[in-house]
Amino acid sequence: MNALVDFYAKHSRLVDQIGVNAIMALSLSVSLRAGQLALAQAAFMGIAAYLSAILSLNAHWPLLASIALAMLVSALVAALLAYPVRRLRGVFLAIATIGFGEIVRVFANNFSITGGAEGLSGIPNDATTPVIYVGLALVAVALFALSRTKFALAVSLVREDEHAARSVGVDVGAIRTLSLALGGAIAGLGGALYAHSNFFLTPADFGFGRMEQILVACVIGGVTNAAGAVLGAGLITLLPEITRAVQAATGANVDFFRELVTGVVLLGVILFAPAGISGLWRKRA
Amino acid sequence: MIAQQLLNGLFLGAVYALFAVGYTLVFGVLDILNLAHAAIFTAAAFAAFSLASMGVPIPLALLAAAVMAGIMGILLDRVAFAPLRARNAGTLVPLISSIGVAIVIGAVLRGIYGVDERHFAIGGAAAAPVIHLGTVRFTTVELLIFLSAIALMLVLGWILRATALGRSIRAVAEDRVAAALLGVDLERTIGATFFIASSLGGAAGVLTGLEYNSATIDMGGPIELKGLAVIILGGMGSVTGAVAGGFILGAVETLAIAFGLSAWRDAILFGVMFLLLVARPTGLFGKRTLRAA
Amino acid sequence: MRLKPFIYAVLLASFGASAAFGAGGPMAGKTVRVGVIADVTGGAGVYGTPQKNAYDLASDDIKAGKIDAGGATVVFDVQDAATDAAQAVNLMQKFTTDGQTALVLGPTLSGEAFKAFPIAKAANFPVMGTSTTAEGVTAIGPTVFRCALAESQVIPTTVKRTHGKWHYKTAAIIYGDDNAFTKTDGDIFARELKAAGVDVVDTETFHIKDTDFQPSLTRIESKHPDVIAIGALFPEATKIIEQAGKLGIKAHMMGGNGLNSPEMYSVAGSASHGTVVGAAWYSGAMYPSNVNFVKHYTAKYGKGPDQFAAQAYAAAQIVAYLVKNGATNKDGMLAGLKHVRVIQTVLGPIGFDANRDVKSSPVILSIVKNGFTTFH
Amino acid sequence: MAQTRVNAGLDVADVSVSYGGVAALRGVTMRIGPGSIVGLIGPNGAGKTTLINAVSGVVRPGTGTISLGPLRLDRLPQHLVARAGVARTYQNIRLFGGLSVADNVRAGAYRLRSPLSDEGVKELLARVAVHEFDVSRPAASLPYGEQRRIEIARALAGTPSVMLLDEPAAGMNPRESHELRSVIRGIAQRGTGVLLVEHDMSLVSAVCDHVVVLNFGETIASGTPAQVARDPAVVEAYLGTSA
Repeated sequence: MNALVDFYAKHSRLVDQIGVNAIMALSLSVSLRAGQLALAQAAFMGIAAYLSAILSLNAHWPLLASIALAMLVSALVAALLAYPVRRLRGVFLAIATIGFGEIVRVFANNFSITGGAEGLSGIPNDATTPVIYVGLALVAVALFALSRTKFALAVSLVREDEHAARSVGVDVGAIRTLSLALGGAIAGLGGALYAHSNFFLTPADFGFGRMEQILVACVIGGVTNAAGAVLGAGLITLLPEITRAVQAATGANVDFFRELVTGVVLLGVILFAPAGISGLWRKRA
Repeated sequence: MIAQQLLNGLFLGAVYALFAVGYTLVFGVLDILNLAHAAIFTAAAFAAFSLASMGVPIPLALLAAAVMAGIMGILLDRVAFAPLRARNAGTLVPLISSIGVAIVIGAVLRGIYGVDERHFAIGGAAAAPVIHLGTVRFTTVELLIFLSAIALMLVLGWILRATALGRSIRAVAEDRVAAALLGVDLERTIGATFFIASSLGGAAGVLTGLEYNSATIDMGGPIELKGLAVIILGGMGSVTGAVAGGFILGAVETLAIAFGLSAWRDAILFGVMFLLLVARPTGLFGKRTLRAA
Repeated sequence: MRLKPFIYAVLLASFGASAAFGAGGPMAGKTVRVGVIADVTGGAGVYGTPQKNAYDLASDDIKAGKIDAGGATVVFDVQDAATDAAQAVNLMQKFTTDGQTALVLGPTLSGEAFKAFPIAKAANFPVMGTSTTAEGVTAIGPTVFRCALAESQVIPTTVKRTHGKWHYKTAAIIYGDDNAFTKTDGDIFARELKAAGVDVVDTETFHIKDTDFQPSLTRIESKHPDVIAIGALFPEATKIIEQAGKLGIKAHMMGGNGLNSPEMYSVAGSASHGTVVGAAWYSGAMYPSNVNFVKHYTAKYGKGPDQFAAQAYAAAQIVAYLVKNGATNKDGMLAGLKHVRVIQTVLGPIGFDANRDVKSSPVILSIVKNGFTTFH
Repeated sequence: MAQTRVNAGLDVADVSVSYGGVAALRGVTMRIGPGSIVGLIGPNGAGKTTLINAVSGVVRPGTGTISLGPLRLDRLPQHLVARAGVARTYQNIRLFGGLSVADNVRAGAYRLRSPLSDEGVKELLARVAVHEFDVSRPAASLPYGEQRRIEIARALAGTPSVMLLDEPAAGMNPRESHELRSVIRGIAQRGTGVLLVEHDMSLVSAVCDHVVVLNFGETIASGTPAQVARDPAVVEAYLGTSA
């Protein structure tokens, strides 16, 4: 127990980062499960992060209220984005949504309310570890509950074959919009928690690099189940610190060692476990 | 000013186009986004720098670096894509493995070259003799870079149109199964596609390095995303489209700045791309039907 | 623990070169650990690597007695944050909770500092930024110090001095709008130029890592400004100046700390000559420790130091000074930093003001062939 | 499994469809009453699949109406046509390949209020003559003939008023094709109207009450299988070329 307390005292930030990254990976998994390669999660995260931070800083909203509104707005933006991209699929959808993310970032850079590139500082650090993990647990429970509904069936039908899904009465457009909005709401939660556990926001926090991180976490964990997303986020968040420890232990005093190991691990996981880490575990079970 | 700006856009667009044709070729043939393309672009710039600093003449260094990039492309395919292709892993998983390869290439380059920006001994294009033409000015090296990019794209066009390899590539891009039935050696054709695409990407890297007299580990970052915009503008998988898209992007970027909107440059760029995708999901030259993920 | 009293003296004598105490100093046998967070890899690796180099050199110099740390062993535990704010945060937590580290230097970027320094503040742990020059960094808390001159301390003097000499009426500003450092440059140049009665005829922005500035420069040239103010770090600044030369732009150029790198003249060549750079450090300054620093750094790494390296080395000199005066843990460091008046460093004599910002005067430099000279 | 509404039969009235100016259907009229089996035949490219697409809402008719009792279908999006009780299969099977057999059948009941039970799944599979196997297998892993029948089971799961079968016997062996006759008769016996597009004339003759023959998008004959088979226009346009 003492060891655990000591570990937490030294690594609470890392623990929090894993929680937030896991929420982000889950948010992406929602649209991936509907077969929509929509890569705007970092943008939704950013919108929610700035909104909740501004609500706290300027309007002194309590944490939960600012999270709730940020989630709502983020879901709404996602639902609105679904309309113009309704005809796009696969890589086309991916690129359009990446473009949307870049546009959001440029706006965050140019607006004075976001502080532009100089950032927004002094955000209350009130998203503590319990808050973050209660949020993660709620998302996981909600997704699990949803997995037994008709909505989840429709989502899997849309992923498998949109045309055949229509032929059994699935409103494909509505399911796509709903899954994007649900992913947006979860990304909104992740963004708000990020803002309230990092003191400071800058538009660069929500660029293509962030999107890549979320995507990699989600895919190497395994898209199709919640545990996978959490595992993937855990691995991606821990990897820099694990490689740091390995580097210290082996005395591999070269700057590029950690980067190299990260790339090799990523490649190894994806080549030997294309269904993600959770897929490996499932196969054996 | 506008004449000079259009010329600026033209020079910029030529390198964008050269980078994007390789990007789009791989997409056209394999339906995957190769996010390691920018890493190979960077590796080639460094290779050319090394060769040039050993006294190899620049045109020869360009050629050698492009060939090396092509070989890297073949290796990239064997390591990151071929095993997944054999398993029908879809479009998402190869995207991730290409990110993995990009990280590895970056780490190796960092190991070899460190973090410092590398400069060619001959100096950048801007330092070369200036040619005045009416109200516009450009340098001899800028002109040579522009002409090299155009020449390489013409060579690609010729390969695709007039050679047996080109016919195979087009057949595989059209319908992989049918091409195999017609006797096209799929793996060989895909390997050749990666060689061509990567050597063009590598040449774009060398020309970019020469143009700005700079090779850095992260020089591929900006062009990676802009390259996506280019291939979307032109229509994914369309080589003609990628060339047109490159020049359009160069023009949009330059004109956005010319009209005093530099702060909004990237929003305009991606906004144009987004609107075009919404209005015409297959791009300006794309004829392919939309694909599911 | 009670601290023994500090000797607050202005050490005009060469503090670094002569080993006043050597291995047998008052702190002999003691080991002090200093945590360093630097972006050795990633996008900011080009700034973090010179910092790492400087700490390695300083570590050697302390061992060799060239920097006097009272005979103590000072360990600079340089950790790479890989230009990832999350890693900077984790490192800050690690250093502030490991029970061994006495002070944290870095991180490299202001954006990382805004996330990492509040952790130090909460732990009442002393930290010192060496390159985090954005406004508001030291305001984070009473344990946050900075030995780097902020742009707000450098650029006003730069504008005043250049205006006094060139008497320009119009100016254009070009700055990076996606980075706290260069955005601050742009804002302060705009404010100071306006205050000097200069008409800012055009403002252009770019993104970090951009390479082609010709469209912006072409637009600037069409407005015929007398002077161009550059808010950039050296990788972009060299290209701006080189391309301005090609476009035949004759306006005077000036910039801030970001331009204080040997790359400016070695890369941009003759196009850079005459560019005025307001900075915290002059590589040619004749302080003995600076002369040695430039010489040894160049010998060890094959290229001259830039300002990132100089400020990191100065931080190491400050640490050595505090250690020599008895600071071996975080409380000692904090108390020492609060009481420092003036320390001789490669940046010249520096101290801290009431806001824990560095007290020092900027140097205004001009680029000449193969180097900088002071601007008169 | 109660019907969700009173089945009044499907009426196709004077329907025309064109693709980019090329007419694929011209003034086609037909009725598929409850419990009746209507065959739709014609040479390749005659417009058979276009008619199925028009009825199921995939393409919108240029003129004419399609109605299910009082409900106009021709202006509804595809998913609402399906929800109204029009089910279909595809010439090239479109199962949800990555999902299990059971989930594929359950998907067919999407329009109903309550999901299908495991027993319901088994019963439906039995009705299409799929017996005794692991319903948790991915649908794509099954042999072609079985996939065809599972697609029919999926369509049946929604208790449709009208069922559109697009070449259900294609790719089936003679034994399977023979089994299919009783499957189709069984569907009609429960009151569902069936539109059967098929090349296998023995199947059409065996199960259909009424046959419509299309050529170049137009109805060239209709009647009982025997009447149609004797029609000279049909012999010339269709039977003559394929027999």
